[in-house]
Amino acid sequence: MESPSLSSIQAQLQACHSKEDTFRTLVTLSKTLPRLSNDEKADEHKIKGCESAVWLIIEHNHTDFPQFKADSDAKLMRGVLAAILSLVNGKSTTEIQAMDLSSLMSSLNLGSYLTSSRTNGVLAILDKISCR
Amino acid sequence: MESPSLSSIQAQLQACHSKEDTFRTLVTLSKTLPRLSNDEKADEHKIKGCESAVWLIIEHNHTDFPQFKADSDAKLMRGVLAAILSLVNGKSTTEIQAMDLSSLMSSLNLGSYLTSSRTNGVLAILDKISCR
Amino acid sequence: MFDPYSIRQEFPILQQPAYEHELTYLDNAATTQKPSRVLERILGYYQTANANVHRGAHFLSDRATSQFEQARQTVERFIHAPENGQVIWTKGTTEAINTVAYGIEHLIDPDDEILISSLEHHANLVPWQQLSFRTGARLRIIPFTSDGKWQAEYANYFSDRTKIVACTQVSNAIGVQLPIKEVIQHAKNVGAMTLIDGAQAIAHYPVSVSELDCDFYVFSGHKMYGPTGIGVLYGKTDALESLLPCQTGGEMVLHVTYQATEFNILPYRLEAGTPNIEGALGLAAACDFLQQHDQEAVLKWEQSLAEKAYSILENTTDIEIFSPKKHSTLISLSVKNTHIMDLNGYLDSKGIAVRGGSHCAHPLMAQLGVSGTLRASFACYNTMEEAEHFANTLLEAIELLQED
Amino acid sequence: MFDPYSIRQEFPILQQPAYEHELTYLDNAATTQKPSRVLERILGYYQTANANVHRGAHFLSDRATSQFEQARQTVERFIHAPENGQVIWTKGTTEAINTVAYGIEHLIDPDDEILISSLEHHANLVPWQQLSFRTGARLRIIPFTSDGKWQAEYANYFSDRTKIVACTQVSNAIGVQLPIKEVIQHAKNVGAMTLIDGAQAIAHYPVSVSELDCDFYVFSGHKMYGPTGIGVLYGKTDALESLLPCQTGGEMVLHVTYQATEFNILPYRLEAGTPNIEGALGLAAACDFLQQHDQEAVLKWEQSLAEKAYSILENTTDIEIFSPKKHSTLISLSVKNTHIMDLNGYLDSKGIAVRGGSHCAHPLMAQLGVSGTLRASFACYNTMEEAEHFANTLLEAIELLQED
Ligand SMILES: Cc1ncc(COP(=O)(O)O)c(C=O)c1O
Ligand SMILES: Cc1ncc(COP(=O)(O)O)c(C=O)c1O
Repeated sequence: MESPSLSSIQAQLQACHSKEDTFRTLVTLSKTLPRLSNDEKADEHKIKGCESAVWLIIEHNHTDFPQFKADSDAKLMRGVLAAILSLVNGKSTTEIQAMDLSSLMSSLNLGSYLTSSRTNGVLAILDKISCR
Repeated sequence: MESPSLSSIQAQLQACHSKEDTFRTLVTLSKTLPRLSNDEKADEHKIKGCESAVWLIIEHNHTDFPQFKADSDAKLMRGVLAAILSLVNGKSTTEIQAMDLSSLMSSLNLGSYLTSSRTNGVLAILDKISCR
Repeated sequence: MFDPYSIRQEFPILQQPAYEHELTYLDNAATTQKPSRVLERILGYYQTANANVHRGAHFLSDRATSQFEQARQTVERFIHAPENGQVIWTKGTTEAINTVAYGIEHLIDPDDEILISSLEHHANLVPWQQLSFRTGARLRIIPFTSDGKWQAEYANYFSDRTKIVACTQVSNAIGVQLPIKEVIQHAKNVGAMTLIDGAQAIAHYPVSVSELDCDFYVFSGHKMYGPTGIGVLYGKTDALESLLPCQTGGEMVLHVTYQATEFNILPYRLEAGTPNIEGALGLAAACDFLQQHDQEAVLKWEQSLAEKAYSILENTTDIEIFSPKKHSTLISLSVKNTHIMDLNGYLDSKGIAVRGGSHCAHPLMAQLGVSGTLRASFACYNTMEEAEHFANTLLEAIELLQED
Repeated sequence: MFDPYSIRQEFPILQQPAYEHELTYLDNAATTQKPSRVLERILGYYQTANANVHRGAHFLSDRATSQFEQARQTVERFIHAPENGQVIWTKGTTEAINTVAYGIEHLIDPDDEILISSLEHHANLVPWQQLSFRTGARLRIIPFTSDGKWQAEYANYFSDRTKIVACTQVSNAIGVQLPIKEVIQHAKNVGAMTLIDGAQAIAHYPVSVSELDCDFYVFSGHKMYGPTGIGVLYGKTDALESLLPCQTGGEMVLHVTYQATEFNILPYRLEAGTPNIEGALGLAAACDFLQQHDQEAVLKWEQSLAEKAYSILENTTDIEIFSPKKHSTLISLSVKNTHIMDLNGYLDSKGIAVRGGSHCAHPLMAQLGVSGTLRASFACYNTMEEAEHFANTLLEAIELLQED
């Protein structure tokens, strides 16, 4: 399945008017996130502090445009990861460093899937993504 | 000055209808308590945990009727000591051991001069007096 | 039958919606809600009595001190402490356990052994582990089965090297009761000290520390309808006296010079600094709340809720239930091929609050062979409808999440 | 001029009588009263948001967690912490100091030196003394005069052996401010760590930890219009990271096996167990309360109250005043041939709450040559009439008690 664009993800999440809508949308989004291979799910790529397992890989490939890949064993988290990656994939390191990721995240209407930061470890993910 | 009797002390304290009355009565009572000599105010007779210094001596004199003497550097405490000693002086060890000192104390209408137990160390005094 | 509806009136928080649903609060093993009288006690304290306790000599400090010490006596009576002054106020269970683990360090030799069960919360594990690291003593784990049975001959574990045995009364992760009376007896036979973690028991079971005859018993206010930030370390007088204070400062001293400090008598010796006065009063009010109801009937009710959820779910393929069907006040389970946090998220979206995860018990999760469980835990204010609603919604969630 | 009468409206407790008198509460250095908004914050939390924080994933736990972490940020902003996560919740000042004194033990050598001032509260003395006993390091006392001047050449005290300097910002016993900026500078010159005890400063003075540039700054909620049972350990990130956690258990771990425990990141690493959530929220509300008023004007007012009492009393034979006439928010004194506790008792019988005693500062009392002092300490809600009433009633008490 092709990765949906940021604007499409934004539109889908914005259209959610209840926690149940958001839940279903994230589950749907989770299906768009390509799976990592078992090799890629190595401990070194694991993000600490999440209740679900999260792996995040940043490939630089000698370009200025890092490639982000992520996976989780939980669907909700895969949905959240799909949303996060849509914010940064295709952007240059300089662009990403200039982004205010956490306020961009808030604009995604993910509600409490972001506030309980220690539960889902989203903060740790953003930290790693922000390339600083 | 002669030590007033328990019943006179009880009457005086019972007649107090305000904290100020009790204050003045205790100051008056303090004058009835004989001073200890400097020798008697030895560290071994000092009660721990009082904000004012309190010394308490129990003389057994080979009789079954212990003699209690006490002093303090604070007048309020001397008044309280006069009241306490009136409860036990002249009584035999057996009688004293059978007394429920803390409820007897409560009956003296001393109010909060007893409740803030750690401030004036009354509990520690009663403990030592109760001869157990 | 017991009537939870009248009790609910005392809990204003349960009357509010969660999103567009009614709130179904089934996360009581994490923390309970507080009845109005606990809140009124805190409020009343601040509106009529607040002062620093003990050292003052004025109208308010007399009031505050006597209310504070009465609260201690209320708790002492609540757990049937044999003497006054055996309840030490702590921040919670965790601080109480740490106070003991630090306080007995000076008594521990490198060839001593420290025993805990395999069902412990991290709070009753990590402090002992760190103590064993500091002293060289060996930390040994008594392997209990998940239904609370001795897995091995206890004689293999208890010996004259055993210095202290720390064991939970009820597992927070899987709700099972451990045979603490036996544990305490075995410990006594070898002359070891005992600490019982009552965090999960105190809201449900009548507790008598004099009957148990353990050296230490610990629990948190917030899990028994009381406030956060307050808990209890009960100890036998000589056991408490053997502890080196882990915190020093005001209140816990009698006399201080630059060269030496003389510590105060119990219970103050183990209570450095200004205590959590409102917390102590709130906890005492929570004891009153618990005692005002028929504790036996409440317990039966809570167990019947867990059993109801159990019977709805037990025959579903893919569901594995770790908590006992009977005599548990919670249900704890996992679902094959479905992530706990996804189930948790779906239930939440329907206003149902449960807890998914490892419940601060990583080694127990490893023993069970799961990374976490989903736990619904019941309190006196939960209704049969809520238990059913939880179970049925969980079935819905499984269907939805296993769709593809 | 500043108007305390409108502020008094926020403090219901001040409206009640003490015995048959109006209550005159001048024991604010022991603990302050709480404005309604602090009580409403606690109540509101329990009525709409209560849940255990961090690990949960449901409606209430999201609310509780975000309110709890917002409270942390409120306090961080209040003291101008340079980064987020530098405020650690503790039970109070005492626990905060103990956390540091325990946490740096692994960094202390027997030939190191620990410096404190001669004006410390036991809370900022006994933990360092006990640390020196445990490590063999030398505890050295910088002798300050009672008006806050260096008594000796500082060079005699600060050296490359100095490991940590712990100093109070304001003396609780005699109200004097210490030159903490200089103390911190001298400490930095020799590479020593610094801890400032802000317990008596935080309710009166604007505090910027980034300007002070100390390693640690500690204070209690209950002395700044907040609840009991909550306080703050602020630390620079690397300073906090150097601390070994003195309590272990839930919340402060990332992963636990029987063999090893991986600790969590800051601030959680130093916050074992369920925190005092209501306390944190109440403390944040107290910061809001303080910031809503003109802090400069409040301070001037409080100082003018102390100065008024000072000028009424200063020319009385037998009275010795230990606090400064200006720039103090309290007055601390003794009376020749008259016991502090008797004066205290008389004032109390008139409804005036002050504190008599050694103020948890035995060595300072020895330095002053008294066994205790009588202290009236002022807060934003005290009036000029109260300051005068205190001073005049004290004169009455002296007359009465010196009668014979
Ligand atoms: C200067 C100072 N430091 C420390 C403390 C101890 O504070 P707490 O009892 O709140 O821990 C106090 C309180 O009396 C104080 O005045
Ligand atoms: C069995 C058990 N022990 C200890 C604790 C720790 O309690 P607290 O976080 O209140 O200190 C808990 C709480 O989750 C528990 O369930």
